[in-house]
Amino acid sequence: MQHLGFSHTKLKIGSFDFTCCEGCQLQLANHESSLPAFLELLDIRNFREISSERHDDYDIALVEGSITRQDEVERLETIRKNAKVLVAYGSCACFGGVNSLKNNFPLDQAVREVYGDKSVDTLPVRKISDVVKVDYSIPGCPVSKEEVERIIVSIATGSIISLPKYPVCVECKQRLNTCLFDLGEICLGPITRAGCDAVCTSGKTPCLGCRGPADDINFPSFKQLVSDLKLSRDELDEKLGFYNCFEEFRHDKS
Amino acid sequence: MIYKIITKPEFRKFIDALVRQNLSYAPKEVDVDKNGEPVYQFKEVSSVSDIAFDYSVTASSAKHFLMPFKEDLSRFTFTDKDWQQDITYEAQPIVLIGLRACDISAVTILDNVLLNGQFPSPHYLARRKNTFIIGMDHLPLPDCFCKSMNHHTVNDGFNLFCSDIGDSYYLSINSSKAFNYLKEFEISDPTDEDDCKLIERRKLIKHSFKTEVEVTGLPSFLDIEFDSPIWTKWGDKCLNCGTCAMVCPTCYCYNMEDRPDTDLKGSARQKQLYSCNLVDFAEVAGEHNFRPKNGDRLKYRYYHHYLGFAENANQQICVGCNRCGRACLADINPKDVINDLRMEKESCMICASPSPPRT
Amino acid sequence: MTKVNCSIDVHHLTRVEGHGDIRISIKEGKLIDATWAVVETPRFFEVMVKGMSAQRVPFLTSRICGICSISHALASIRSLERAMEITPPDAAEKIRLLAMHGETLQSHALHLFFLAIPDFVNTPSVLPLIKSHPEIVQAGLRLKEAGNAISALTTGRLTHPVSLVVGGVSKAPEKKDLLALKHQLEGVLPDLEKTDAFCKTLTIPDFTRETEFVSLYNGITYPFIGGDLLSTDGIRQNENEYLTMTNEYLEEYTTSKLTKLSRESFAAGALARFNNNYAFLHPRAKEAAETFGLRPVNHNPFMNNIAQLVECHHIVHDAISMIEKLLDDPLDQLKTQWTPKAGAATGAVEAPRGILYHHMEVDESGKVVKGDCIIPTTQNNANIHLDLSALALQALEEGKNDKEIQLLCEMAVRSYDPCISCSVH
Amino acid sequence: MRFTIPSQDVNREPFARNVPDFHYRSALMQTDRGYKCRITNIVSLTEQEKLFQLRILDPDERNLFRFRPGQFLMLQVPGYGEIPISISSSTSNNEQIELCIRKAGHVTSTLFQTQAGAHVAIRGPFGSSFPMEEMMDRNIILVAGGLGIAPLRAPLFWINDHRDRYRDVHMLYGTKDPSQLLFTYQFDEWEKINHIDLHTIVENATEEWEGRTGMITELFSDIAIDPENTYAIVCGPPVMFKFVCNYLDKQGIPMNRMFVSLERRMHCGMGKCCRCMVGSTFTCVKGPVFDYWSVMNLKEAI
Ligand SMILES: Cc1cc2nc3c(=O)[nH]c(=O)nc-3n(C[C@H](O)[C@H](O)[C@H](O)COP(=O)(O)OP(=O)(O)OC[C@H]3O[C@@H](n4cnc5c(N)ncnc54)[C@H](O)[C@@H]3O)c2cc1C
Ligand code: SF4
Ligand code: SF4
Ligand code: SF4
Repeated sequence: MQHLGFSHTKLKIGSFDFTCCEGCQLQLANHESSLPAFLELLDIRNFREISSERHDDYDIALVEGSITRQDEVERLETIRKNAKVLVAYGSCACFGGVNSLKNNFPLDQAVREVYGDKSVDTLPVRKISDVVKVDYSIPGCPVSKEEVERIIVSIATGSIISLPKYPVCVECKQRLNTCLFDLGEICLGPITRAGCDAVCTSGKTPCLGCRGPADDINFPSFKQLVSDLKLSRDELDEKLGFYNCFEEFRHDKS
Repeated sequence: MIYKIITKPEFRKFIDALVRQNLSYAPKEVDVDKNGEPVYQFKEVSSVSDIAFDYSVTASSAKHFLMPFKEDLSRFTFTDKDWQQDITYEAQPIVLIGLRACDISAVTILDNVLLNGQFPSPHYLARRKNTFIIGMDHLPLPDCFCKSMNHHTVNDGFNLFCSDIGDSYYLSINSSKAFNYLKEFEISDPTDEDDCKLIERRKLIKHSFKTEVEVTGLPSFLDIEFDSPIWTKWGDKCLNCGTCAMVCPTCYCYNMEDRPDTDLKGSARQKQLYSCNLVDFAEVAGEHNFRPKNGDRLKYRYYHHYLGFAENANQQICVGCNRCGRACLADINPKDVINDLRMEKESCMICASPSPPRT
Repeated sequence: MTKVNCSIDVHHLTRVEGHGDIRISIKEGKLIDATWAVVETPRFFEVMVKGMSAQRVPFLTSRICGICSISHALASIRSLERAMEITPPDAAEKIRLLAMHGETLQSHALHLFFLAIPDFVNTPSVLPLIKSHPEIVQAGLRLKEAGNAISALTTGRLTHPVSLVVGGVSKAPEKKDLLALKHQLEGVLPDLEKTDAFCKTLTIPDFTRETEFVSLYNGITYPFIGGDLLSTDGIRQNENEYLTMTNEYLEEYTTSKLTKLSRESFAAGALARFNNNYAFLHPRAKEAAETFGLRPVNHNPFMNNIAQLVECHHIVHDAISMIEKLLDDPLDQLKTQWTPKAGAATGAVEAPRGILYHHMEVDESGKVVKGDCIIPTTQNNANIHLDLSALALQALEEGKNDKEIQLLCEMAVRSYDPCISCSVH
Repeated sequence: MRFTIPSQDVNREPFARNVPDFHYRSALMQTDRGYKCRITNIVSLTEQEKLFQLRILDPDERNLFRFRPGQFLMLQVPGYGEIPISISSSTSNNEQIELCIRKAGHVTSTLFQTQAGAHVAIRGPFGSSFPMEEMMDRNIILVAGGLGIAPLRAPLFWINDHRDRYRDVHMLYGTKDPSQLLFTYQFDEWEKINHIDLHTIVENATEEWEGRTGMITELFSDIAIDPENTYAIVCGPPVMFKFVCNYLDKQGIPMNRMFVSLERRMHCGMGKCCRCMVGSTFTCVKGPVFDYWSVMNLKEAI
């Protein structure tokens, strides 16, 4: 920000993936029109998916995916040591994501089912912050490129990073969608953090809460809503558990 | 105001000509809800057949045509050691068709808030001046309470208002532009019979209201009931979702944020409509929140709507459309909240004790 | 003098989706070991689907892969709809096909420009190309953007579709947006020409190893969703008989499974589709193939890159004409109401990297009791593996050094555009 | 073509009543455009506070910008945001504006990185002010807690400019630690030149600290108050002014002669964004300066 009398050096960045679908990394390559400008902000030191160059002198590590094997723990710890700032991006990194559904089954049973008698290394799914300290989280499945861009710009300009504190309904209403509860569905929009521009509900698909709970949600009232509308509690639980973002609320069986 | 009569087929021709030539928005059916009822919204239309003239109510109001949910108030362009601020007040002319009397009143209220006083909003003015409004009357829905707010009729704020008198519309023409357009179509002067029909129609509308909200003396109630337990009661239900404010035709609170461009060569100062129900509405640096509880925030929405804020001449800004009540998932609606407040107040009057002490 | 010793160890191959290692060791002219090992962590999707409501399943399975999420969603949807005997409306089928086009176009563009081309011009990534070949990078970005635009409009988002649901499509694209999309697609036609011209300047390694190719086949159109299973060795099967086509097995060195059919290995993907369905390509795509000397049946794995480019031609033209038809459709009936029903069936689709099978069994309440997914890269693994040995030996004979051999091997693996996290789902 | 609505045409229609005249330059600028300023100097006061001296670049705008003690402005830091800040300089100094800013969050942290010579913008002045004329020929007690001294400097400068029109002036100033005392370099000037009776106090004394230790209310024991003839201006955290005003109230100073400055979240400064509502009052328009009686009547003010 030359005009204010200070400037910033390019961000030395590394992007790393653990157990996930790599969809979040893929978002970094989207938004084609602003892509060259976006890459201009960054000095990519390590990004296996798009470049063969690898260096360990990055300031910011973008970490995608959850942790499901011992070698991943070690790799993550090294990354944490090298990086000044560690950003968990994507619901897998921030909450465990869909991978966590595995934790609903006994591990050995899961292995037997898929791999028979072959021995397969695997651990219960953990989110990044269960293993190392996370400086910032960008949730979403996948993350929205706009938000990643905004946050990278914030880091580049030395701004404070914040996510919307309000729920998805705000954005959903701004897109003039018909509320899915009016269509007889259970939608997690009222308790899920906004910032996705209500993509799912705008496609008439209920929100499954990939961005995790908004600030200070009123869960008892939400539960009341579901029961008042005579909607299925099982379905609610299935939705709350989908991305593993509502752990603390899901088991509140009251 | 000039009054004319136009037959319904001729009216359709008129509207068709208008919408084919202008960017126009009118009620359209967008969904069918779980009870089989159609859901309407103001959407872009390109011919008269797109328009649902017999619509009940749109889920969202038309305010965002005048006051977008998100807009850039100004832009900064950074140069080497300096910057430049650019502001444009531009609006594409639009036609809004089918606004109800209360919707038009809401626009007038927004005019008052945003154009009066020391700091009028040029952005709003640019849009407002380029908006051509055609209003239409309707029979109230069971939960409309605009009559209680005295907004079931409207005399101002539109270009043309159409009252349904059977085979024809009774037109109130409030602008020369509208009058000039209509000259190209078959319109006639109202006969005595038409006048009678209009009066009948108005009477019918007036007597069709099923929901009454007693608002006399409400401002002073609200003033006294600031610490009433009912705010906690309703606040406990509120999901802080902001839906009510988004669909409301008069909620206008907002948030400002600077959004630097990805190439860092400029930045937009973005305004986003907000809601006093959202958690960080009154949060300041150091994480201090002036309204930490749901009830505090909910209360403020009611204060703003029914007590009025000093800057807008203490005007009540609710027009009684009940869009907020219909949209609220927690089943919070003005009628119930106000009645509750009134009961609370009246029970206090009976025992002659003051409202509960503030904590 | 020919070289006799060589040892290559590539840990976590770059510019591919997921984690895989290449290990080659040659001693005194003899191949000791050549492996393509997938070291990605397994995720157990087949276990996760158990007990999940059918309507939620496509949202889960699309998360198998960030690049081919639409294929995964549609494979699940197809298998569930067939299992529960749901017939989606016609218009929904069209939108789904268009969605596939979007995904294939964006995936091919991503692979060609970001992952494959850097090897051919000897740069570590696409980033230096932004400066040295801005024209071609821009063309690539526009093609990718067009693919993304199709996905966004037809499924509500670029990655992980939101409006593809069991029973149809939950939200219709607006006509106005369809029209804009059509214009955008017309706008990238010159970019395809540019890419053709550029790719002609690249040297495609001369390497051939005869193998079997498997793809979908319907005998009417270039296949993307459903149909029979066809191999260049002459095997043809019904979709539900997918297991006889794949014959999965496990190896100790890799976390991904492997497959085989008539021979030791087979290949799926753009080249396989091309080899089996050349007749159904758009004329303009055939023309493009001709200029590269690509004719069925081609056995050079590096030509998979060119087959992808040829498919891009086909897709853009086909998408334009599909949109023209959709613009005349009312698009008001997009979803069939359905009630759960017990059953089991397979859904096969042609993902960008080849044939993808989902097989689901549901109970009468619409909950999945068993799931099976066989992914294109799984099917290609054995073939990649065998290609590597042959390629390394050939290169050795040509007197190439370790570095050159390593690059060649990496390029060969990348040609398959392997999608590793997919393969270890 | 006849039915197209060209914008000029619509513009002539008198839909909106009381249409303001936006060609009037000052009105236009105050709503969205800021006056561009150069940061001429930055003085580090403590670790957390800096004094920014700004000069409006355009001479016409500089002339246009006149304010009263107690008013605030909206400070725009392009690319970062806009925040309300009290004007902390003399109303008679038309050449430069001083702002005393504490590092609190996003925008303020950025300001702490800027260098002299950088350009920012201001909109305003906004809000109400201390009724300095009404206080003439009376005693004044200024009470500042912590950063509360920032908005107090404007009235202090005013008093100094018109020192003969005021009787006894006491200034009570308290902070947590001695290191947090701001403007210590001006203490002598205030006391010796302007004859302000300055009393300071800190909550936590250090070894070097020779002054008083305790809560700010303890300073009242040092001064004699003539309730009939005294006005008070109190700025600081809400808990502090509640205590101070209660004390002064007990001393017999009428509530409408005590003034406080309130803080709320603000995004516009013009009574539009509604973020600063207290009860049904806009802090940015009716405030930030309120007399204590009004504050007592504002719901939720303290
Ligand atoms: C009338 C008035 C006068 C003020 N005078 C001064 C002063 O002289 N010196 C000083 O250091 N501070 C003053 N403040 C407080 C100052 O405005 C906040 O410290 C500042 O807004 C924090 O912004 P930030 O971006 O650094 O913090 P963040 O916490 O990052 O704030 C984000 C946004 O929240 C809003 N916000 C946060 N805190 C406040 C707040 N306390 N008041 C209003 N909006 C807020 C702003 O719009 C800001 O852009 C004053 C506040 C008001 C209302
Ligand atoms: S659909 Fe979901 S996000 Fe949208 S308003 Fe309804 S509950 Fe909120
Ligand atoms: S009142 Fe209802 S609509 Fe408004 S924020 Fe609360 S729950 Fe949402
Ligand atoms: S507060 Fe509710 S009833 Fe009143 S105008 Fe707004 S939406 Fe309509």
